[in-house]
Amino acid sequence: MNHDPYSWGRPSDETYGQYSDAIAHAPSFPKMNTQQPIVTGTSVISMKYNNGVIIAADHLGSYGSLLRFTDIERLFPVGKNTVVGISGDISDMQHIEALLEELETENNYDNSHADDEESLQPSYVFEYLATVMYQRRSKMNPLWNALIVAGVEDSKPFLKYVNLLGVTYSSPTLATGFGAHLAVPLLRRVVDRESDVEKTDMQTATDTILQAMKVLYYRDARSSRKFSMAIIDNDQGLVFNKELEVENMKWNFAKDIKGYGTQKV
Amino acid sequence: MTSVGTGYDLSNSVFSPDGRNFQVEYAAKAVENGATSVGLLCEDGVVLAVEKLVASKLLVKASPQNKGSGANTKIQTVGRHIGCACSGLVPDGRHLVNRAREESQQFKQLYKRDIPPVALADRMGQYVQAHTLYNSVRPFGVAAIFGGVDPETAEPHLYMLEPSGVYWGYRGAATGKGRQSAKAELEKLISSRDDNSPITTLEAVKELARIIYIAHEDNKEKEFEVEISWCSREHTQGKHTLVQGTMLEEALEYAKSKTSNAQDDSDDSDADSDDAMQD
Amino acid sequence: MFLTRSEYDRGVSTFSPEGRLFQVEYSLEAIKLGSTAIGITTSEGVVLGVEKRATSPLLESDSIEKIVEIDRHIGCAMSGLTADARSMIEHARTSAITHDLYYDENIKVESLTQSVCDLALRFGEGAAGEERLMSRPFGVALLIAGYDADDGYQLYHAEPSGTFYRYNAKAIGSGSEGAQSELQNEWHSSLNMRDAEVLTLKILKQVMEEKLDQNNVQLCCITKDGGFEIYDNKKTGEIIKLLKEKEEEEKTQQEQDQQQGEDVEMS
Amino acid sequence: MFRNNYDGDTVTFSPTGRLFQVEYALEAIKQGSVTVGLRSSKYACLVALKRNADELSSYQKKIIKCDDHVGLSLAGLAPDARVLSNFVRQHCNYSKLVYNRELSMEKIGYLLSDKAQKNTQSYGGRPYGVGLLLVGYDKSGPHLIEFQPSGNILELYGAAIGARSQGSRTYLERVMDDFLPVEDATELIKQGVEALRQSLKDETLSVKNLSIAIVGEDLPFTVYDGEAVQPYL
Amino acid sequence: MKSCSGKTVPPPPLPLEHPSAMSQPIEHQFNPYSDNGGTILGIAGEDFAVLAGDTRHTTDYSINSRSESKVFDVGDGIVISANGFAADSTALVKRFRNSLKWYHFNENEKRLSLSAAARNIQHLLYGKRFFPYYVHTIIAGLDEEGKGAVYSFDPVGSYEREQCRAGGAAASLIMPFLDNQVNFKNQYVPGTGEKRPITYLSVEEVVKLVRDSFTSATERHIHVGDGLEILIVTKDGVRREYHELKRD
Amino acid sequence: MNGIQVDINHLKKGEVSLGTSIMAVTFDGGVILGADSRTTTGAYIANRVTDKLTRIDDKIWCCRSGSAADTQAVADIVQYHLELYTSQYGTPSIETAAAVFKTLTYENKDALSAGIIVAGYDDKKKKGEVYSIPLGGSVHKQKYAIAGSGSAFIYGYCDKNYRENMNKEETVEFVKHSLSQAIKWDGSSGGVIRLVILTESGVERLIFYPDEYENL
Repeated sequence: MNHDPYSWGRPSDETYGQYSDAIAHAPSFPKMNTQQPIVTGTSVISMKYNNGVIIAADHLGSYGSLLRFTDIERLFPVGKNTVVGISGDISDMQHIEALLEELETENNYDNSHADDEESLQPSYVFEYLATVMYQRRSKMNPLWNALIVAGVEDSKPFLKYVNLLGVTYSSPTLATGFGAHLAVPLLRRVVDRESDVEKTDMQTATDTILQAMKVLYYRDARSSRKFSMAIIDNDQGLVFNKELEVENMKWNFAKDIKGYGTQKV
Repeated sequence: MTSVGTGYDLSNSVFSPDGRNFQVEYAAKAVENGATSVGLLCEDGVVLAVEKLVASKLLVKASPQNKGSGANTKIQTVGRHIGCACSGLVPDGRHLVNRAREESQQFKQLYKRDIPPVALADRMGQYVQAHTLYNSVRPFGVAAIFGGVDPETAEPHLYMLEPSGVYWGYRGAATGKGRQSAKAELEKLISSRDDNSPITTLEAVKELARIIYIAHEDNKEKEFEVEISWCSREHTQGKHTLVQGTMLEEALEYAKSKTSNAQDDSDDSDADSDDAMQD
Repeated sequence: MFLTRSEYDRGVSTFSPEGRLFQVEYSLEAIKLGSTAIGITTSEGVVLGVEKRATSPLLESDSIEKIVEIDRHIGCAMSGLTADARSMIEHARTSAITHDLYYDENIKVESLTQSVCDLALRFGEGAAGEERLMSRPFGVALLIAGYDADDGYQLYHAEPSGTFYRYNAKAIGSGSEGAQSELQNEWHSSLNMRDAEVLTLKILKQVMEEKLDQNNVQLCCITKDGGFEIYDNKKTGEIIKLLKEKEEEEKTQQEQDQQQGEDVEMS
Repeated sequence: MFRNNYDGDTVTFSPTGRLFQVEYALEAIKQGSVTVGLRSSKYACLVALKRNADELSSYQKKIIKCDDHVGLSLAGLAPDARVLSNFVRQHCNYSKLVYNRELSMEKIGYLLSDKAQKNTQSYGGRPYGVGLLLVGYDKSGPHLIEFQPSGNILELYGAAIGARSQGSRTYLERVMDDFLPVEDATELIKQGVEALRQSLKDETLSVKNLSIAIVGEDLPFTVYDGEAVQPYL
Repeated sequence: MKSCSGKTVPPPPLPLEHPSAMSQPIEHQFNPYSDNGGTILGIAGEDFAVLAGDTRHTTDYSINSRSESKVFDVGDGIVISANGFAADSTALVKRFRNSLKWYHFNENEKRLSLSAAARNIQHLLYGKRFFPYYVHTIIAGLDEEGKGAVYSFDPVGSYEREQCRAGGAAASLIMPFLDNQVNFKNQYVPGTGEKRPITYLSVEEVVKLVRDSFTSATERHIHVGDGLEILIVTKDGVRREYHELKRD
Repeated sequence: MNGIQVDINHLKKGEVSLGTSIMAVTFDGGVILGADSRTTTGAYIANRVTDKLTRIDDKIWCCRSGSAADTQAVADIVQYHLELYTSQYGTPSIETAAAVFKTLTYENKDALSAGIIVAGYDDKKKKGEVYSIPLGGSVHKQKYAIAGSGSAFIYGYCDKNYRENMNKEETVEFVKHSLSQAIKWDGSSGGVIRLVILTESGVERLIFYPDEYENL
């Protein structure tokens, strides 16, 4: 209940939010916010396995069709058992990176258990990011990204997705952007149901992710050969490899392809 | 204090005819009655230590279960790399550090680097000084010693900020009830060293524990604990960290052995109501 | 005593050395100057009764409103600076209909009382951290009576300090001390509505300076089915008649007792 | 006539560096009825004596739930406790909504401390006139925190505040080693009730005036009132 | 959004003006909504109510997740689901849970009745009348007399108590089937031409209807499938059933 | 996130644009910034001897591309911030300068069209650093950076010819060659080639006229 008599008989702020007088002070031009991404990062792909999760993303920052920046890291470790993978606009990604850093700093404040019981967990990081993403979209000023939060919480793999609309979902395999179309079917061949996670070991999962990264490099025109892969394992903790490249590609069959139909020479 | 009771000491922001700002002096009194804090600038970092008076047997104390610290922590962190130890009104110290954290965050947002201790000292000095200018607020009843390693230059810095808003850089700083003996010890320690054998943080941890023990001697009847934290270039990668576990135990052992003649373990658990705000 | 008090009784936000807030305590005194109001709960309903002190024969006694409806299921009686009560009542009514608007149900009597008390607190920080609204506490107390499905018939006493207690029977105002001890003697859980009405008037009569009639008292009741209802003069008159009969009865009974030569202790 | 000039507001230090208004606020706690808190390695519990205005009135609520994992008991000005408990509720709620995280007891303590401190440094307000005992169970186990109007917070194994609470405190100190390892919730409550008894004067504990709350790992914060406290009398 | 005629039409797009000084108009369109598919269904029985939803979560032609629950037991014997734009759905359910929590604080742990919940949700929805939650909301539970109840809401808060209601992607496929099977529309007593009298269905019958509805919808709608979660509210509490649906 | 189209031309009518070729290159002992000198309004060359290399601090400079007005305003504000910084905390790092640029361009990305390269020589670290801040306001630390409309034509050339640890003379040649190619193929770039060399010893300016660079 609001005790200010002025507000009695009006719609309550709790339910309807504060009355906005913005319309009365509206400028003659509307304010415009991010309506398109500029420098962008492509897919992030990820999957669960029986003792953790794997997440991977390449190093490219595209500027339209120009492959402008080739050494961008898009996987960000938070705390000891969380990695956030970010695709979409790179300036917004850097903004999120700063938010995550603040989140970590603040978690250490007034927290004598910051290193163990009260350390940051993937679900905390995810809920925070999801809240930020949804709030920004609701202000019509989105952070133009799709994120995957991967980690291990209470010894169980954690994997969730949120995008610029604030839409969230969870699945044993997740990918953003192009990866949702190209990689997910490949990943689902190994892990389709939650019950498949139990049957999949780290090696199988790693192989599957590497395979998917290769296909993405074959088929995504905005992808790069270099990529990073992070494994968050319940026993080994975070294993972060930033120096990977797509390997063992098959191009040889190209020599047998001649013309586009009946041509033989 | 000649002008006490003449009315010029009743309000903040008022000068007495002899040009003093009494409320600030009174605030300093709160600091002088508070538990002792010390800080030492070392070759490779800084070390802070505080005396924690144990007002009651029922307080959750440092124990192996809570990793030698855990509950009722007094030394606080600003950003990742600066530590702050306060003497005086403990809640005021929290207010101060909360503000410092805001400054640190704001600095980092704009300049993309951790705030250097000198910049923090400057900004906090302004904030504390502003609390001596208005009669709608009171000055801070704390003195804060803070220090850390500037990540950009890798140099250690130590500052002490007082209720008036004045701050200076120190090689060794002490404030609170036992400041006199603590200062004397710090001076002895620093003058015993020269450039060829600079004091290291590892040594300082032990020495500060000892100094807290000595500073506590005027206040013997009260039970106490020592809390120590450090920022070391090598040992903590510049991060501000509480000294815990065996390292803390060793430091306390050292302190006790050096002051053994004056050690007594009598508990006195009655909280002193006059000191309710102090600790 | 008075001297030490006077130093700490100016501001609403100054503690005395014993940790008391005198301004708030003084506001409670204001109620003791007000006319008496009584509330009694029974298993069938709640009765509220007030003394209507007409300060002048020229005053239209009907216009003295010391019992008001808050919602169909809640009514309240007041004592003290009744002017202060107006904004509390408006607030209470707003709370009640707001709750109805947002939840399509009657507000609980306790919640309503809490809401009124939260307003009373606003000489300081609000319960949800809102800014301070007034520079002094209210000088009025309310007896809030009502019915809800969860807790049945209830009677609350809301003080200017922002605290409230639930009562089986409560008297406030100038005659409250005598009235309350009378209630403590007379109240029991098997009272019916008629008993409560008569008891209310009986006690009012004892503490009123004027002679009690249907013009200088007012009664109301809240029942589950009938809701809030103020008694008209006729109905009040009937109860007064009943009270008189009862008194007569008791008198004769007493006389008989005395005639029997037994010691009777007056209460 | 002695006249203390330094105790009229919260923005004036006395010549010895004291804040009298804050100290007076601490006195307000002693006006309230006693409440006791204690914790073992598994549970934390509150026990409180409720007061009533007179025979026909109900008893004043002493224990307030703030979230599934935390609650508090109060001694002093009840309306101030309402403000503070709502504050704790809001922050617990915010933490849950934004971080999907139960607010740790340590952070709750510091939040209260910071809120109370504000009231002691600027003109026009007053310190809160209430002391609180907060119990909760978070990821690092059970906790008991005492909050004072000065903004001081203490984490304790056992605490008692309110009228004549010294008796309870002395008792708790004496039996501390007994209740710390207690594994059974009922046992801990019994110790709490016994501690509370040490602070009683004329009152006798009954189902009407005793209020109990407990919280633990698999036990969300639960308040026992009325008949539910019968087993502990 | 329901219009007075009862037709469902989407909310108008938010107009964004462009400064005329621009050499050419630039598309400044950020569409804050998307459709995440899925369908939900609530049916009230005599002393029970069910609320069911599939677990497929989609964007366009992609299946984002095969196992995303969208029907929730929020306590007090209330189950809720908001189907449509998933972010709004999550936000609405979160706010309702929150509202429920504060109701318990403020009303002394009182149980929130289903009718009160419905009114509360109306205000949550209508509060965003000009930037609506793009969802079809259904809640189910028992009313004060212990009878099964289902309330359904349009995106801006218009609500109604009903015997049954389907929402989301396959609502138009399921609803006519329910009209026929729950409310016995177009059913006649054989030989007489009289309408078949309406009787309550048992839990078993209702669960069968629900499963049939979803298997059929899965066949005919690409945004429905994978899994079916049914929450059943009785006086004893809320029970959950899960059944596989086709994953193609 | 469907088709990505980058609109670098959302200029207002009549707005002066730095359709540009700019670059900055680190080398052994310092950093070199380079730019053409053409400013256009549509197809009209509003200024043919523009200086697009702007001083922010003694040894922190930037190359500006995009709207002339926007980039000048941003550069001025950054300069103000860094002056304030210097007076309080001493010389800022190049990263800090880049961060201030980023804050301004990121927070106002809808109002600004500015693609900036920040480059400087760090006297403490004894080396040069280059940060590229493209349109959206992201920051990218690079060994060398190219930007502006003309840069599109020299990505290949630069990638092939850049070497780490070049000396100053080699680097001047590299920049000169790169920009001459950009100017050759980009209609919005032209005029003279300006260079600023930041090293331990200070700031040095060089200028090359069409006659010199066209026939390299």
